[in-house]
Amino acid sequence: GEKIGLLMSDLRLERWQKDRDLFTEAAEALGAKVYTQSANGDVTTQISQIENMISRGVDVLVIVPENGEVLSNVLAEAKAEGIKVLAYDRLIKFADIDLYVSFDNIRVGEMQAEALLERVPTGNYFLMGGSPTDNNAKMFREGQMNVLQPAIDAKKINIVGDQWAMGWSAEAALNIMENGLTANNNKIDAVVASNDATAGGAIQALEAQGLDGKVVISGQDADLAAMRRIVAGTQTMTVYKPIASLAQTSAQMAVKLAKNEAINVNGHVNNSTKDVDAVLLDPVAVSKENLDSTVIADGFHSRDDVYNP
Amino acid sequence: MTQPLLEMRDIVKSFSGVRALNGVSIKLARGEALSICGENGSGKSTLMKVLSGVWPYGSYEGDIFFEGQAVKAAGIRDTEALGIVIIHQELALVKELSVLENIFLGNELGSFAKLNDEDMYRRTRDLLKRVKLEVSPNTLVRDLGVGQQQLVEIAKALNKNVKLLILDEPTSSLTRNEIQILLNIVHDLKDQGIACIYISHKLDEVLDLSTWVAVIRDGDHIDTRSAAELTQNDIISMMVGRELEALFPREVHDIGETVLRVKNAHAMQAGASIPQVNDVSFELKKGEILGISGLIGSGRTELMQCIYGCYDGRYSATIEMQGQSLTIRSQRDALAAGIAMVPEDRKRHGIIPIMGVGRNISLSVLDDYVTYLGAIDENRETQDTVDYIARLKVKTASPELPIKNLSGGNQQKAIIAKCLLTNPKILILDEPTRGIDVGAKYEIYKLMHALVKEGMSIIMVSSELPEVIGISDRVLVMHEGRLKGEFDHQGLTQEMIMNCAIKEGV
Amino acid sequence: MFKTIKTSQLQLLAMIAAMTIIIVFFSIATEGAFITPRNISNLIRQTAIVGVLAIGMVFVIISAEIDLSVGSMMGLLGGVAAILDVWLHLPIALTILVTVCSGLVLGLFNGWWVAYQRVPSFIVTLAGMLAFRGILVGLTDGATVAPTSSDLSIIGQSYIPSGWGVSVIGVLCLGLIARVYSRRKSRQNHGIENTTAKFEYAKAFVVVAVLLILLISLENYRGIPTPILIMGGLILLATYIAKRTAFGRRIYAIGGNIEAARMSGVNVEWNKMWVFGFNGMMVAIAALILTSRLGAGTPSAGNMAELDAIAACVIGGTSLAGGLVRFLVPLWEP
Amino acid sequence: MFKTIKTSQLQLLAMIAAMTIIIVFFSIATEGAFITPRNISNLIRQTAIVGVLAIGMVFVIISAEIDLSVGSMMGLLGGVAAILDVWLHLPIALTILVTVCSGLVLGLFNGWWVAYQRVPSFIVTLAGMLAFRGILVGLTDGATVAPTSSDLSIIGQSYIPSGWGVSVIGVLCLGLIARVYSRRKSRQNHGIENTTAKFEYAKAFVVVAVLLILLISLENYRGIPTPILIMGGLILLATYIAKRTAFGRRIYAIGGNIEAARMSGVNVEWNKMWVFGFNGMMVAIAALILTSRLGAGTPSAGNMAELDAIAACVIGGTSLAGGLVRFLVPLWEP
Ligand SMILES: Nc1ncnc2c1ncn2[C@@H]1O[C@H](COP(=O)(O)OP(=O)(O)OP(=O)(O)O)[C@@H](O)[C@H]1O
Ligand SMILES: Nc1ncnc2c1ncn2[C@@H]1O[C@H](COP(=O)(O)OP(=O)(O)OP(=O)(O)O)[C@@H](O)[C@H]1O
Ligand SMILES: [Mg+2]
Ligand SMILES: [Mg+2]
Repeated sequence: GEKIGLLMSDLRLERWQKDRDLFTEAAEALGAKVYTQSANGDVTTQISQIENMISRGVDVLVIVPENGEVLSNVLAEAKAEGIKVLAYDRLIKFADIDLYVSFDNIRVGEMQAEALLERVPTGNYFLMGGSPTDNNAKMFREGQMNVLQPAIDAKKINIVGDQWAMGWSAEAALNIMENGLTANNNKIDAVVASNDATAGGAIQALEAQGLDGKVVISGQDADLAAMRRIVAGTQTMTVYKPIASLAQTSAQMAVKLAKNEAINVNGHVNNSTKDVDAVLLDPVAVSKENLDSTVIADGFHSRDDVYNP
Repeated sequence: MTQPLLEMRDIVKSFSGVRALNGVSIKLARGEALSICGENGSGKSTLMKVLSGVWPYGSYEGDIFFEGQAVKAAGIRDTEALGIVIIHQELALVKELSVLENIFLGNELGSFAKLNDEDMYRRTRDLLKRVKLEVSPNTLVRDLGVGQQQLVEIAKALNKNVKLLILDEPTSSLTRNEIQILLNIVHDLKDQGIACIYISHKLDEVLDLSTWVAVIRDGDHIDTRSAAELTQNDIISMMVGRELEALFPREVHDIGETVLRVKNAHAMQAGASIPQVNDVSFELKKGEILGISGLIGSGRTELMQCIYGCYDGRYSATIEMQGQSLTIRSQRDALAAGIAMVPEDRKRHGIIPIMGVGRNISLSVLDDYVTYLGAIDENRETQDTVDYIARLKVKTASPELPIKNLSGGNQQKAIIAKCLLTNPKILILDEPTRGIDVGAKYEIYKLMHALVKEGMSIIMVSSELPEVIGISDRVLVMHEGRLKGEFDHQGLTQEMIMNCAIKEGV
Repeated sequence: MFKTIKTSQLQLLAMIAAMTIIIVFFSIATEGAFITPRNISNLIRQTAIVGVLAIGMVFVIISAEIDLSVGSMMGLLGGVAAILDVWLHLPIALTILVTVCSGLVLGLFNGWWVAYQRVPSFIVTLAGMLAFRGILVGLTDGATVAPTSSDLSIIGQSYIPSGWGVSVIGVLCLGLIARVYSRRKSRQNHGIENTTAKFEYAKAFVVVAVLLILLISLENYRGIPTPILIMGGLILLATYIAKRTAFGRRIYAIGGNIEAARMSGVNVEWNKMWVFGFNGMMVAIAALILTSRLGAGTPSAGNMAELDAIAACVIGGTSLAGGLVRFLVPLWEP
Repeated sequence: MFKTIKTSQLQLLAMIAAMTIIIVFFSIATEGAFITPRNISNLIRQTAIVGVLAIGMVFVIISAEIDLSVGSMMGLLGGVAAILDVWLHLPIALTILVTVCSGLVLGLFNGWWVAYQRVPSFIVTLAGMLAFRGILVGLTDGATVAPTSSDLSIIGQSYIPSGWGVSVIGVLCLGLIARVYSRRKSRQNHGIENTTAKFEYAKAFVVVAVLLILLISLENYRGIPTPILIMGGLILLATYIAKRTAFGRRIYAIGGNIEAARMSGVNVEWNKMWVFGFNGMMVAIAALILTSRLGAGTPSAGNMAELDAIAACVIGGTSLAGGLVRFLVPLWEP
């Protein structure tokens, strides 16, 4: 069958382990063989792994780039060998890639901000960004600001803090939130957290002040811990990106690329080299109300896990 | 004295308020040798460190003139450029480098980009021949014994452009033969018009070599006199401030039955199959001082290490103590069995430099002071260490002073105190009086006699023949790892020991 | 008869000066927010984890070794604590016990390789750094283990009730003054000259003053944070071990000159192994505080924490060269 | 006349055995993919960056210091190179020159603090680690600087044309044998006893054979990768400095016994500072290779690379204690 090289940025996180399992399952069901490697968050390791995949003679490279801007040289080599490249979830810039499959990251940021604004139309907002070196973190912020800016201009809401949590670390978020609460005398009504890990850290700080459940806070990834917090009422929402559909779509596309079959795309994204064919999937905003019909119905988490920790 | 080569005037040097030198002046002309005598800690090394620039200009008071010029050295390189070369009391060799590399360190031959190893090799070989050291220039210094290292130091000094050579206790780790070699070298240098400053506790050498003898006591300059008009006893009384009745107090010991029996000791050099100790058996009796003599490298230290369980190559020995057979696999086993050892290489095996004197002394017996919760009873500990500091007359500003700041001789006394505190049945002393002044030596000898009277047994390895003869009840002589002879002290002479130590065959 | 050495006066002044500068600088930089009681409480609470790690690391460094695995080990042990609490619902006491024992075992394991197998500690703990992180990911499948029970939260997030705090600090201050007094007494008995009484009491007074100011600020917010109390207790314990026990003395000797220590009958291997064991327990306690603070065990927890811990030690005065400076907290030197 | 020691025979055997085992193991584990020429080319290309860092680090470690800042410094210098190339469009030669000089300056700066200000290298370079990373983020605003020019790509991604490679290796092999011969000759002339001719030539033969096998595999793919050629050249240079110059010898002395070195009139401070300077240049070269490979300067580049470099040194035989083992590449010992 077709050989697919799956290059993950960091398998140490729950999220990416799920991606790997779903992708491998779907691709092998289509008769392909998948080789997986994880760069554990290091760009040079990832490049080496791509080179090793090329010398293994794979047909398609499916890459979750650790840093999407540094793969131009190594992908030029892949191209020279006639290997197809699919950017998975994160865009790869400055390189001639064949396909980009992802959720719309700006849309994720918009959903987060919309959910909060709906519940707290006026008040003090605290922005808890993701890792300052992650391009996606900036796209989330862009989406958030798309929604928040009109309210700021209308003086309805007030941004009282704007910080980035290095490495998406919960501990960093906890310290940032503690200091933020101190600086504002606890007068914070909403926290725009970009993912569930940082939301978890921030909620610990809120809880210490008895503010958990009173301050609205967003998230992303639909981690199990976050689902439980949503049930408990301490986290307002998370953005669920049905990873299953991302993984399965990508697997199908990868096999098609390998077989040189035509692909239905629903958009184009410019990556500074060309307009890349893209398949952009829709994320889902999840709150207490719709969690049964989305996350649990999809089998992403079991009902038991979520409701009976 | 016409134009003196060197003049030091009223040198004062203090360490954090304590005066180590209190206005010392010396003078020296070309071709002369000046000996500096004084008790341990009297300030001899400090004076030489001032002269050689280790303590830079400004950190002391007083003036130094060399060849009529005032010397204001910022470091040792400045004085070396003038032709003042010093061999320090504590060896200053890099153990990881070879003999050749050490000798030329800082003065490498060749251009910036490329060393001239061939020339350096040839010169090193000549220098080694001159100091009669038979090792390859490429041997690593760490593989040499202390005495051999001392010879390398001398070769290194000879390699420099020297006008004034300072030797700070060069012979403390040498045996008679090497001392003779060294003395000859110094005589040669004098004849060539080179001046020497010589520091030693061995007064016969002092009188043999020097033109002048200067005596320092507690940092005070006592007097400088022509060597010709002095006897050993004059020097001693100037140093100590009183007369000593005899250099080696002889006392009759009440020798009992055998306490230690060593059978068939063998030791192989680490990483090779050259025997260092070859089938040695001997006995030690209760209340006896057993002297062990021999040339450097004859394996005496190794034999002691086998007994103390710290030889780091392959070795085997059957050891019986009071009739019971013992297995000693480590220093701890030895200490537990009642054997203590004062090691030969003080700096490497003896002291914990940054720890206080008192804590160094109590290190081996910490368990005795442990009360509740693993805590040390500091009261009792301080009591004991202060006692021993007083008993052995260790000269220190405080028991809390890091031991590295003590003079060499006083460090040695502190290590002996450490061993005594373990209250051993058998005390092994490897070169116990190395670098110790006559007064202190006398004290140590008296102490040894007192200990033996209390029922302790002592093994003393020593390269000083008068000491071996003067103190021991019985003397063993080693040669190339084998036991070559056994003598009673009665009627024993230095010649008898030397003959036995050098002679090949049975 | 003897004199004491007097470098510590300078040290004291330097510390006071440094503290003043830092406080003034941050007060200006944050327009006064820095010296609010709440912010002081935050600040010292946030240093508790690194502080506890540094306590163990100091011992390792004094014995002239290094431990690069503490960050990963803290992550792993934090994960273990979370699993015990969240998945297995063990009672809190058991969770603490198992975690601390695991820390001890991991530490001893590191130490065994270093001491008995003579593998350089750098290599052993570098391997540990990778391995522990790997085990953590394996155990949790990369997932965040949450939410922890409210019992576990006490360790990292609670405060000591007012009255208690006052008494703890009171006892500390009295103890300190008593110790200064008894030490002077014993020195006098042995004929060692004392530094001037004025100076020693001035020093003790500064310590008492700092403690009281801290206490007042903390009481003004919510009381003494539990992790700070834990750290304080551990510092006292560590100071005690380092300065008053045979174990501490021996470690110091090993770091100073390992061969001489061996010649003096110190069981070098055993003591070294236990240094790592002790370090492991400290890491476990830090891990418990971390998990309690985060309310979760996460696979990336403790990343790079080894560097913070080492930096804290080095800046706090332990020299990497081993055993050069002996005090974790110079102010505590009595 | 004198004897030479023959431990190196064992060393040689051990190395050959270790290499064989590794090759066999990986060949099986990867179903034969391991020993394809292409994979060999990949493998040694991927070690080039750490290799170059390790060359500089070896000198630092031999002088009994440590440099924790190399990872951040490599990131910063890589960023500088990318900025020069991408934003300022400087010609490649100028980019290289400016980067290497910046490396030298940063290294000397570290070294100045260590040598003349006597701040422990651990602290200086830990501060450097944080500062350099901060400067990099400041310079680039946390963004990736890309794409680099095709000229810059040559450094990290190109191959030496076939003919050239053969001649380079050929010259190396001839040079090696000539050196063995001339050394034997000169030893004979000076009456130094030689190891048996058989052994010396056998050693040279093994080296030649390994080089040739490598050459053949590499030629079978695309030729010798440029970064490997750079690394090889630097290893030769470093070996030369370490073994044949006064600077190298003095560094050993400083690492072995700094007091003795000072007593022997070695300018300890100057030499130490230049060790860091040399290290800085090596970091700059590694940074150029890195940026060229990435085709970009990124703020996270070189993260943790200091640990890899130190590990490579430690495993490669330099003792952390400094100067215990003197061979950078045991096989190259002539
Ligand atoms: N760096 C130092 N700090 C503090 N005190 C010192 C230092 N160096 C030497 N001393 C003290 O200065 C005094 C003189 O020491 P010095 O080494 O000159 O004695 P010495 O005459 O050479 O003795 P020895 O015969 O034992 O070698 C001693 O009391 C010693 O403790
Ligand atoms: N680590 C070593 N490697 C190689 N040779 C060594 C080593 N240690 C000692 N030697 C050699 O072993 C021999 C015996 O050494 P040692 O000096 O300990 O004997 P000794 O009889 O105690 O002499 P002394 O105490 O008078 O110096 C010497 O020739 C010395 O060079
Ligand atoms: Mg002296
Ligand atoms: Mg000996």
